[in-house]
Amino acid sequence: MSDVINYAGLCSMLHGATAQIRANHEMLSRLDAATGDGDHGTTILRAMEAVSKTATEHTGTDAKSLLAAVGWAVMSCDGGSTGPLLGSFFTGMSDASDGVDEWNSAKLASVIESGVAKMAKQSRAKVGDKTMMDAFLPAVDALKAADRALAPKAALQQAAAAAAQGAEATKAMRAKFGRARNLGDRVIGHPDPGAVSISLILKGFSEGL
Amino acid sequence: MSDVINYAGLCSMLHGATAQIRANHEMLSRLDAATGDGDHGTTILRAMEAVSKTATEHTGTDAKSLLAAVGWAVMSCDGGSTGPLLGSFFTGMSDASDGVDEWNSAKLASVIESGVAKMAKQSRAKVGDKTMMDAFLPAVDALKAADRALAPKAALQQAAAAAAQGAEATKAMRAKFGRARNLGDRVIGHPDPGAVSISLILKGFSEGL
Amino acid sequence: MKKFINDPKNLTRELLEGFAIAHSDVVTVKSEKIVCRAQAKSTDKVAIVTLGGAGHEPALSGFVGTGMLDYSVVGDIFAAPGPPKVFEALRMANRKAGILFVVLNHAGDVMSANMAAEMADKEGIPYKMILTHEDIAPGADAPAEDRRGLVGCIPLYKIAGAAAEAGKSLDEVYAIAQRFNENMATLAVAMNTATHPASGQKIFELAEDEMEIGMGQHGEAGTGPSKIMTADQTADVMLTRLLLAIKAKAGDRVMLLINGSGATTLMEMFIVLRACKMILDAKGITLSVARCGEFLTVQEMAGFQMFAAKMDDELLRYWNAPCNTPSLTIG
Amino acid sequence: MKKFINDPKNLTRELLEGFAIAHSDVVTVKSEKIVCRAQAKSTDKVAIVTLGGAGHEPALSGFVGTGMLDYSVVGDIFAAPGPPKVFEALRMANRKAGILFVVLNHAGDVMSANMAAEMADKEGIPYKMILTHEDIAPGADAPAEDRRGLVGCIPLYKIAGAAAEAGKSLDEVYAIAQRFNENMATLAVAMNTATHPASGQKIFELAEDEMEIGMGQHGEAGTGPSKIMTADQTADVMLTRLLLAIKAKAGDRVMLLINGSGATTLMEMFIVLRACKMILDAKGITLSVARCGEFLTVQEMAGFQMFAAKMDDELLRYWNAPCNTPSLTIG
Ligand SMILES: Nc1ncnc2c1ncn2[C@@H]1O[C@H](COP(=O)(O)OP(=O)(O)O)[C@@H](O)[C@H]1O
Ligand SMILES: Nc1ncnc2c1ncn2[C@@H]1O[C@H](COP(=O)(O)OP(=O)(O)O)[C@@H](O)[C@H]1O
Ligand SMILES: [Mg+2]
Ligand SMILES: [Mg+2]
Ligand SMILES: [Mg+2]
Ligand SMILES: [Mg+2]
Repeated sequence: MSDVINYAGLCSMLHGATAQIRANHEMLSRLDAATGDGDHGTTILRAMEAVSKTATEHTGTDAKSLLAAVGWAVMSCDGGSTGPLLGSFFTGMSDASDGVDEWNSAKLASVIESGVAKMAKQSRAKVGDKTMMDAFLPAVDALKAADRALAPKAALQQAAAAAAQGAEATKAMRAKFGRARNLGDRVIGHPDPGAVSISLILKGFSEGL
Repeated sequence: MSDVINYAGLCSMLHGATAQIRANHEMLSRLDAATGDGDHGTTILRAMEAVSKTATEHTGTDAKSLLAAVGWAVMSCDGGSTGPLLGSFFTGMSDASDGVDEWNSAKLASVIESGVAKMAKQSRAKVGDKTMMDAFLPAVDALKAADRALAPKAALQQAAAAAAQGAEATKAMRAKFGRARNLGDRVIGHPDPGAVSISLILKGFSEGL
Repeated sequence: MKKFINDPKNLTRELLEGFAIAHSDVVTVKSEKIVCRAQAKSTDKVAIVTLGGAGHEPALSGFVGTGMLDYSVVGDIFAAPGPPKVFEALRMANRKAGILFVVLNHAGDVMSANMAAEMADKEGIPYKMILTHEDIAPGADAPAEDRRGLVGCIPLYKIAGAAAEAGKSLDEVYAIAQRFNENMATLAVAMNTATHPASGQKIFELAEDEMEIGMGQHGEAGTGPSKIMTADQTADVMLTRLLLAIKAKAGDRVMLLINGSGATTLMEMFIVLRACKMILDAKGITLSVARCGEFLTVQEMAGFQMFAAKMDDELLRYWNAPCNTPSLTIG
Repeated sequence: MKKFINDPKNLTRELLEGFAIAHSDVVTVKSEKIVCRAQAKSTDKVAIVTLGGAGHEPALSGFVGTGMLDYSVVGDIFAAPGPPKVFEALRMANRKAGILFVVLNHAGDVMSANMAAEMADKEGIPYKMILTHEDIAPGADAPAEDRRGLVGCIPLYKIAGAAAEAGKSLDEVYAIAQRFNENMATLAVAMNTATHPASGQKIFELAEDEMEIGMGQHGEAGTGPSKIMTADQTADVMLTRLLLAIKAKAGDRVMLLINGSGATTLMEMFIVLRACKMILDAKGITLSVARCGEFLTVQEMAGFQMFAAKMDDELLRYWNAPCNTPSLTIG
């Protein structure tokens, strides 16, 4: 198990995430049908297909420019709020991935933290608001807390586990953002589709490596 | 049983017809729901209420001016085709009721024949076309064939019977006019609401006397 | 019934009152059911008069105003106004220049119009009657009385109105309108029924997977239900029949209207128009005028009327002439 | 699903193609989803730019043209366009005179707008952003982020557009638009649901005898269902709340729009407007502008948005100034 992520590794991380969404988009739309308007699976799949397409077609071999291109491609998907949110995540990863082209666990943590921080600016949601942040924020904490000796793949596994827990926890929540917000108590018992997507994306990252 | 109809008799003839329609308008709308658009009862009731209102309020005591006013009032009802048709009937009665103000059976027959003739100009329908004419035309024949010694009330009873038979016969017909026309075979088995109305109006005429 | 109304008895009066409030600068309502211009046209120009039932808003009264109608006589919901009202309007419009009297081919309208016309004859009111019956549902060569007057009356008002505004004589206005009348065709399609706002009853039924081409303006049956088709297929079937009916060939110029019946969205009308344009391009026919919108509706019925007309320089000039009415403004 | 469409994937592209065919004299579509004027406005005048999802036709792009919008960026059905497209439009509109950037308060729109604005800042493109959030369903004094942008953006385009046309500076145009923005309020009511044209799903459910006041533009729940009321009762409940929200009192002048959501007929809108007029008369408030029609729809949803704004001489002058767009022409 390699202890750094290079450009090729980054690409397979991204493809791994897309694979997870491809396998689960119908389930994600069903979840959104319960708490929103039933299109989240379609939207997030469109976004992740754009991620893989960009990774495949990108010329150049540096993480920074690839992730910038990925962020731009995701934002170009006309995906309501999902496009800007997920797009900022990748753009934020790009911002932090300057110079260094071989990421160890520490660097990976800081890159993902920067992505989530950028997304948080648009999101304004905290843990407990029943959004993607309920998966992302615990994942970042897990990465930061992870043993520095741990290989990136293992660190990502812990992050994905934390995200999955966070997504599971959204079942108990009322939504403070998005369409689910208008449904009040009616969404209690249903997990937030966006949070589930994020946990799948992180799972895909680790499996891609 | 008086053997002539004077102005007062004419008025009660008209009120008698209205009474029949008042008692049956819901049934007539149900019939129209099967063969048309379900409003015939409402329309014909509106027309006959206008007839009675005019008969009650009319100043002057000659049949000609009363029937002209009645025809105008009926035509003013905005009743699709029913207004012009029934309106012409009364206008035609007015045309023929000149001078003579006491009608014997012969005069009554010619007055009603003139009304139906005027209506026929607008109608263009023949017996067998599943319209009001299927009630009116046999009624006119009955009046003309009626024994001249017969009192008007009795003559009208025969006319009403002939009209009722004619209306009954429309059950077997396909419609050549009106909305029912577009329904083709689907109206077979249903009597024509307009024909039924006319038979009720003639029944009311005789009962009014 | 799921409509924002009060007592169904007052539908026509109340809607006309609201109409007059919304458009007081352009129209006024006289003697309860006669809609006319706020500023009357000079009487040395031909007047355009029409009649028809309510419930088809914005038709017909939404087209009263400069460059189009002078008088519109309104009946009850889906029911023609009575001859006396129509006669009253002809009297109001009476002028030496004469009246073009536009009648849609529906039994009640025709009877009221004919009887009003007889009355006008007695008073020597100069008019010419034109009957629109451009529906091709029963077949383009079916007898005229079988072919209903659909949305085609509205572009006809526009063209006749422009000719009248231009000071043409009654004979000239009639000739121009009649030429347009003979070169136009409409075919309707319905996908969902509508509720009669007075009776509360559905005016027809269609299965969940069915549509019906040829459906009339009051739920009169068309050429029978068929399975739902895509927008492109529907446009192809309908436009092909229409182009045949107006004998349009390569090099010709046509006007197309996609007239929404009520619940069909502008989004869908645009998608249908796009399909029509591709068909016309393939045939080498020029699309000189194209409009999507609700001109003559059937309450909340889902569906549309596709209208096509063969145009020439003069007809195009009159179509493009300025008009200012509540529901059509060409500046 | 009962709609005249083709592959749902192509809805936006196809409808914009048809839109451009119907209105080629007024608009063109650039880089697939940016609608702009056929003849660009002189660059020494402030440009008006907006963005929003499709499926609300004629909104928003139906109001691109002389006197109103310069650029409208279209997203997918009910989904905001992505920041890059919006930025592209801001670049196209870029000019010394500056851009008034009108954004409706919906999560996706606001995120895209903010990110596009950041990009514009980096390039030093001069603009001012104005956020419409005139929905009073959550209460007139609810926090701004809870109040959605509804039909009010459209009269705002008209007034800002007229001020820009008149050569006002960006600060002036912004000030005028903001004054209108602060004096307007909208309340929506729904009676029947609509079908999402891409997913084919109903966007909400209402019982046969129910309506819902406060229903949003995408089926977002309102103040809960209530039994169906008459037009007069509905107008009373809604207008009373709106007049309170804009603090209209005797002697004031107001604009009213009755904006049909899709399946609600012009007949009903006129009946509702009539009721509103009676209420205003009783309160001594002047109805200076009244319009009924479909400006911003929600597919074939039955219902309407009632819009009210307090007007003054300047706002009225800009409202009445000429404009020529596909869906609003003031001569
Ligand atoms: N402010 C926000 N921050 C983070 N995530 C959000 C926010 N608003 C919405 N979301 C996420 O978006 C998801 C819905 O996405 P999607 O269905 O694609 O968009 P839409 O709601 O426009 O249909 C929700 O499940 C939620 O996780
Ligand atoms: N040309 C005609 N001649 C005689 N009667 C007719 C004609 N056309 C229609 N009718 C009568 O009108 C009746 C329907 O009347 P009504 O329902 O009031 O009018 P509408 O069809 O406009 O709703 C039919 O039952 C038929 O008897
Ligand atoms: Mg969704
Ligand atoms: Mg969505
Ligand atoms: Mg009927
Ligand atoms: Mg509509």
